[in-house]
Amino acid sequence: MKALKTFKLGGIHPQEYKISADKPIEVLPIPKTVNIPVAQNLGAPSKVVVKKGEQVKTGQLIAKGEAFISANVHASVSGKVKKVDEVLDTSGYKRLAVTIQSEGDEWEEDIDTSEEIKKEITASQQEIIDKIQEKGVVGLGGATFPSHVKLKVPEGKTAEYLIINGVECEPFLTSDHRLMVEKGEELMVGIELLKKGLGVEKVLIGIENNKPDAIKYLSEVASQYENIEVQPLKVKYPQGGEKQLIKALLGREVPSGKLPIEVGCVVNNVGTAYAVYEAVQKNKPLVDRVVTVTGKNLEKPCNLQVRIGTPVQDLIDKAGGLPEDTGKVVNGGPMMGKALTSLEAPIVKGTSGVIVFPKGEATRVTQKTCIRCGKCVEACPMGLEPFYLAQLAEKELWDRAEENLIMDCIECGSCHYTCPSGRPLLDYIRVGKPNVGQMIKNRGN
Amino acid sequence: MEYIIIIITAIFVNNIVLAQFLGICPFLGVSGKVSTSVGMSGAVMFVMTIATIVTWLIQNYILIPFSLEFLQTITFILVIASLVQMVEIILKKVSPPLYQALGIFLPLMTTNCAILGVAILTMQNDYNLMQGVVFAIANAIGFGIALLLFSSIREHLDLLDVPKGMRGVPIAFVAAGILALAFMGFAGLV
Amino acid sequence: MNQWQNFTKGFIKDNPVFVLLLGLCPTLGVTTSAINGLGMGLATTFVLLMSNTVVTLIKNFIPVKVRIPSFIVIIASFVTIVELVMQGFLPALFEQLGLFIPLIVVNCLVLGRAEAFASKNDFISSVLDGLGMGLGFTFALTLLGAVREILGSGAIFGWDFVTGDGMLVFVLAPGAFIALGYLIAIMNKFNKAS
Amino acid sequence: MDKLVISGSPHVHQNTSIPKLMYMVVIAMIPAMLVSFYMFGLGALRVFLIAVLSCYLFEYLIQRYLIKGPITINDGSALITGILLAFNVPSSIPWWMMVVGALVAIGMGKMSFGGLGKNPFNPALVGRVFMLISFPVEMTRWPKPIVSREYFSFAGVDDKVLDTVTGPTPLGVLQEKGVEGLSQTSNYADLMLGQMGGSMGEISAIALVIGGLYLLFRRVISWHIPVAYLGSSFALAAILWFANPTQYADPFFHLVTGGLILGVFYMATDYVSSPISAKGQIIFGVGAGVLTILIRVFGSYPEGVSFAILLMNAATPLINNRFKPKRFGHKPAKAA
Amino acid sequence: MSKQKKPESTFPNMVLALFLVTMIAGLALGGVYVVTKEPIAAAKKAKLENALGKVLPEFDTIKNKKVPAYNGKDSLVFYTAYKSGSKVGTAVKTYTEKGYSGRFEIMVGFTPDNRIENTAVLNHAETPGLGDKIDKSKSDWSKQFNGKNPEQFQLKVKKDGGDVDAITAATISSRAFCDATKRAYETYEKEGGVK
Ligand SMILES: Cc1cc2nc3c(=O)[nH]c(=O)nc-3n(C[C@H](O)[C@H](O)[C@H](O)COP(=O)(O)O)c2cc1C
Ligand SMILES: Cc1cc2nc3c(=O)[nH]c(=O)nc-3n(C[C@H](O)[C@H](O)[C@H](O)COP(=O)(O)O)c2cc1C
Ligand SMILES: Cc1cc2nc3c(=O)[nH]c(=O)nc-3n(C[C@H](O)[C@H](O)[C@H](O)COP(=O)(O)O)c2cc1C
Ligand SMILES: Cc1cc2nc3c(=O)[nH]c(=O)nc-3n(C[C@H](O)[C@H](O)[C@H](O)CO)c2cc1C
Ligand code: SF4
Ligand code: SF4
Ligand code: SF4
Ligand code: SF4
Ligand code: FES
Repeated sequence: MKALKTFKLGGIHPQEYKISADKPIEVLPIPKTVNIPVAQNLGAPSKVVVKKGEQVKTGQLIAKGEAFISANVHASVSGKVKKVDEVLDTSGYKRLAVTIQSEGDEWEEDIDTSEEIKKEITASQQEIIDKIQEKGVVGLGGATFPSHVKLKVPEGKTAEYLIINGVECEPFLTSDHRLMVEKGEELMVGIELLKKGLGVEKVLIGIENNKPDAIKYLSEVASQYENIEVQPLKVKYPQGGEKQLIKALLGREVPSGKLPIEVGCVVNNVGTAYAVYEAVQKNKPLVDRVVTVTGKNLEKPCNLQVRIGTPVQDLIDKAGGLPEDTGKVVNGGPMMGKALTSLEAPIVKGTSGVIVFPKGEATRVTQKTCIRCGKCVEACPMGLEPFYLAQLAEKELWDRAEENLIMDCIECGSCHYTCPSGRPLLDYIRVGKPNVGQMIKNRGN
Repeated sequence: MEYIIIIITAIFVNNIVLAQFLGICPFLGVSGKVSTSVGMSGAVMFVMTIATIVTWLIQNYILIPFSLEFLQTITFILVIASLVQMVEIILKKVSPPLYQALGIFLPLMTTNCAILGVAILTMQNDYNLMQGVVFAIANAIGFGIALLLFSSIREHLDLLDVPKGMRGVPIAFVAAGILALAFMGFAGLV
Repeated sequence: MNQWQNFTKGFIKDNPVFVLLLGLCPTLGVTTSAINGLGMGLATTFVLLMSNTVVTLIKNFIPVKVRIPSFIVIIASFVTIVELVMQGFLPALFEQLGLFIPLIVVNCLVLGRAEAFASKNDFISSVLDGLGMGLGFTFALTLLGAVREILGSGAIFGWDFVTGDGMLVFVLAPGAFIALGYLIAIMNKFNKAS
Repeated sequence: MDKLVISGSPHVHQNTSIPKLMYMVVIAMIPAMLVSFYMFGLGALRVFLIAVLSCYLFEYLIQRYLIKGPITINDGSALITGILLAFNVPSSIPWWMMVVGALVAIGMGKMSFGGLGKNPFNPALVGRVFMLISFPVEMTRWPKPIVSREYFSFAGVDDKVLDTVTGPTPLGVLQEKGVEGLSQTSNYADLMLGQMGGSMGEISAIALVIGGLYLLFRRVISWHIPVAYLGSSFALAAILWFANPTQYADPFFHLVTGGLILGVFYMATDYVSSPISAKGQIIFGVGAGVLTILIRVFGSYPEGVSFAILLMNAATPLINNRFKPKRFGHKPAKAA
Repeated sequence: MSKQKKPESTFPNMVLALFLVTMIAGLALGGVYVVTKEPIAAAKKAKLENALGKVLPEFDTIKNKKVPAYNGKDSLVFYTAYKSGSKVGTAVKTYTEKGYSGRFEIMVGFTPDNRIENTAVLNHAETPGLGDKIDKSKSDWSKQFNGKNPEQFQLKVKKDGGDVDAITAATISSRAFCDATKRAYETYEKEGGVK
């Protein structure tokens, strides 16, 4: 057998625990209330356009993205706006959100809610981009970057490849996997739309080899299209990181501090492609997404289609309730996700999973002294020296941290994962990055 | 061959700092940072070579012919002190970049016993002028190597939490001692 | 500062070796035994005392710009005197101390005291400072020499109190660094406590 | 429900720890340890016990009374230092010298810098070289394997017997008598199995290689330093040998004698005192290999491994500054 | 503090001050030099005579000459000793480059019947506790040379097939000592011994 492609530098292979991989996507019933934060995307928060007491329909615009990098937000249920106020978000910060008391499920008229797959593409390139913007589509791979911005290739650059990220390299998570297996046809249409929007010819879909059913099925579907190729990849974290994915698929290296377009690529998550399909073909805004609810001791791990704004508690109830010995609940994957402070926090556009950890695995081991074993360096996919960056951050030597490329860190956590001394390297680096960023900014002025 | 022996002896076997104990103060004083230690080594090489040439000429054409060897110490130190002044003035005019690099280290040379020490050792060893020059350069290289190794060790130690009692000078000396231990491996290399 | 302090500060509080870190080359170079340390210390003390004395006497007759050259000439003269006298009357010790006698002239301790103290203070203070610093230097060298001799040769001032050898490292170069490192650590602790 | 635990990502952790790594190194050293017990008998056991116990004791005392920090003697690193120190001395070493060596290794080599992870130099080697230079007579008197073992007991042995049961190491013979001297004394099978004079842990190349392969296989160490070290010393020895086989010993001889294999797998690879990046480790290995052979062939010490590794330890911070890992998204030229 | 006016740093002032300082220093030094000249010469002579006295039988007059060494680059100094006009022995100041710490010099005294009367180390930098045992003040090792005729007594350590017992763990110094002695003897032989 030919060796599978993957990226060369660094990387780790944590235990996979894809326990919900064969659970079909179920639709979670509409919650009683939703809290929809208005700043769900990377970039500027959007401006709220509804008032307390107003009656809204599902899919109605409730916050408008006005800045260049920002995105529209839509009501995910129909009902009455109970308040426009700050609520605790998934990471425990207060954020402005629109709370809606749901009543029935009445959709905006122009939204096509049928199951029928609409393959024919009628929209022009500009119309596709406009639709994506209008319907609030953002990247569902985690960074929630507004997708319409990505489609506008900057002057002087050309996009050569559209890369669809079906890697799902984080342990536990299976939402992208299920989407690929169940919605292959729609996905392809979404990809075609993105292709047209970007004006590129070639598409590569990267999928890790631990999802053979998805690889097989998507290859079949893709064969009906031109220039869409499914590329199986060796399992290795963080292959889903766009820089690593491009390296794995094409051998190209995105230069430090630059975007993928520098090497002629645009990367989109499979969830994003699906959302694009819905936005353009069905006129449906991004009001729901697939979320994996999982954990070793959870009674019924599952993949759920969830309205944005649904409290995490609802999802966990659906999965059989919180086990006795729960120690930690994480929003996102175990490598990059954030620990939840409260189960009342709402699901947002960027939530790909909710993972429940038992007590024994919730607390970190006490950190010991660094023995300079170099395992973190070996693991770092960016070729950094995490132990050294952590030391520099600890001693607040920001200029040396910058020289040693602290800003290149993609916060994948591989370093912390491997460290035999249990050093929270990424924590130190996270403290360092804003300081270094500030220093660079001050220098600019 | 004879020159190679002089070079290897001066750099490794009888390293000026680690075995002969000359130039310890700059060794300790400027070894906190790698960048300054490079500048210092450059300045030492420059002054040491010139000083050896000039003192050699004085020794062999003035002091010995007139039987004034007992004035060696006083003439050498005056020569070195004025030489340093002159080098400073000339460098400033002729090569500003070099002056920029070495400038702040030059005044320290007057009280650097490595310079005077090498000049005196050259006379004690009865070297001819060429041997003296090679000897001076080799010693400067030996100084540079020791300083470079040592400053990078110290820079490394600065990031770690050395116990309070040992922090700073004491641990620097212990590290220098271990470095000197390691250099003993070169014994008998020539 | 009273005169008593001018004299005593050099022993512990401002010890030239342990605290000010001056004159390190001879400190490391000659202290293979206590007697060598003592000899070197006394030679340096003589130069220090005499140069401080002369400098404080003539300080008012020397223009500022030629201060340093004049000091160097004065110091070098006393060093040469020490050299000549030792060569004539203590040839064995002179051979042991070797290169480090002429090097007293560049000992930053000597020039440093002339420049920083004697050229600014009155006669009595300068003399006491020179003597105190010199004796502090002597104390440090003798102590280091004694430690190295005890550990390295199992002897003190030439008197063998154990048969056989000690840990040879301490009479060699690495031992000088190591012993001084730990002595400074101990002195630091001592200074902080008092 | 209790409060949820909050912590930054990642939320999963590989199942390793410092003691686990350290004990794997200890396991890797067991074959060589058994060989030394077989060859040198009770005398060897005596030295091992003294070395290990003193290392533990000094580490404990210093942490407890001088540093006054947490006590971490159970992390296994003092055990490694103790074993390696014992590996590096002859089994006839007087007990108090071994104690001094342990004090120097742990006290000066390690704890003075702050303990595990802080020391720029390999503690066991600091102790060993200190002993070699302080006690040159006792450190270069090598009991003959098997022949000597009945003479050694826990009490040590008296000087009269010593002279009859000690002999030179193959490298010592090389130093004294040159290549002809060797041909009478050694055959390769003996050298590989440990039938030669030497320090306790260095004699059996085979036992050491078995442990080394185990470490590589368990990924405790990476291949860079061992391969670069072995390769460069072999290459340099081979060049000299081709140039003049009557003056210089053949390269295989250099590989299997002295402490080369011991140094290559167990001491040059010490994480704390060796470079981090792959490139840096290769430079380190090549430097150590070249220095080892230079010292053996041209220096006055018959063996150069300890010095070579210590010298490269000294260069390690510099190497770490110069040779960074391959950076993602930077041109290779710039990374150097 | 001292409000006294210092001389301005004008050029004449500076030159004058420096000149005066140097003058006085020079005079003082000259004085000390004159005073110590005698003792220094005496000390040097005493050292040489001391060494000669150790390696030669009693004598009253010394004549010295330089002789090129039979090998090596330097020449050796021969001190021929006379008592009441007749030769009683020759001391050879010889050297070796092979010491553990490089070069050292020794003096070897020969009696007219070509035996080694005695040896003395003039200077060395061998390791204390090891190589310094070549010096009589540290050990009796070098006494084994006394009274030996190098014709019968091979000046090599036993390891190298000679007759000299090496110092334990200091073979290198022992070898070097033999090297220096041999150089003295061979040169002495070439010169025709005590003619
Ligand atoms: C400040 C900023 C500006 C960006 N601008 C663009 C852009 O102009 N075009 C584009 O295709 N992607 C752009 N991106 C998106 C990135 O390519 C990337 O997809 C996004 O940061 C999420 O990546 P991640 O999930 O790997 O972190 C931008 C991202 C950031 C943070
Ligand atoms: C360490 C790391 C791992 C990632 N893993 C994945 C992944 O497995 N799947 C994915 O779609 N995006 C992943 N991302 C996000 C991608 O880098 C990239 O932002 C995304 O694919 C862009 O698509 P989107 O804008 O449609 O979200 C990861 C990012 C990082 C930094
Ligand atoms: C620090 C140190 C200093 C040494 N000094 C000398 C010395 O001055 N003279 C000498 O012959 N050997 C000296 N040696 C020993 C030599 O390295 C070598 O082991 C010895 O000469 C071999 O001779 P052997 O066969 O008598 O043991 C010294 C060794 C060490 C470790
Ligand atoms: C692969 C490996 C090799 C080691 N080698 C040594 C060694 O040569 N000497 C030593 O004292 N400790 C060694 N240790 C133990 C420990 O890392 C060492 O004591 C540290 O230098 C103490 O800070 C080793 C540990 C590991 C994991
Ligand atoms: S890391 Fe990012 S890409 Fe990989 S599975 Fe998690 S969310 Fe998906
Ligand atoms: S978190 Fe940053 S430093 Fe750590 S491995 Fe990932 S990229 Fe490297
Ligand atoms: S993995 Fe941990 S112990 Fe090893 S070098 Fe990195 S930070 Fe240090
Ligand atoms: S001159 Fe004095 S202070 Fe300067 S290096 Fe030499 S001894 Fe040290
Ligand atoms: S992904 Fe946010 S800083 Fe890199």
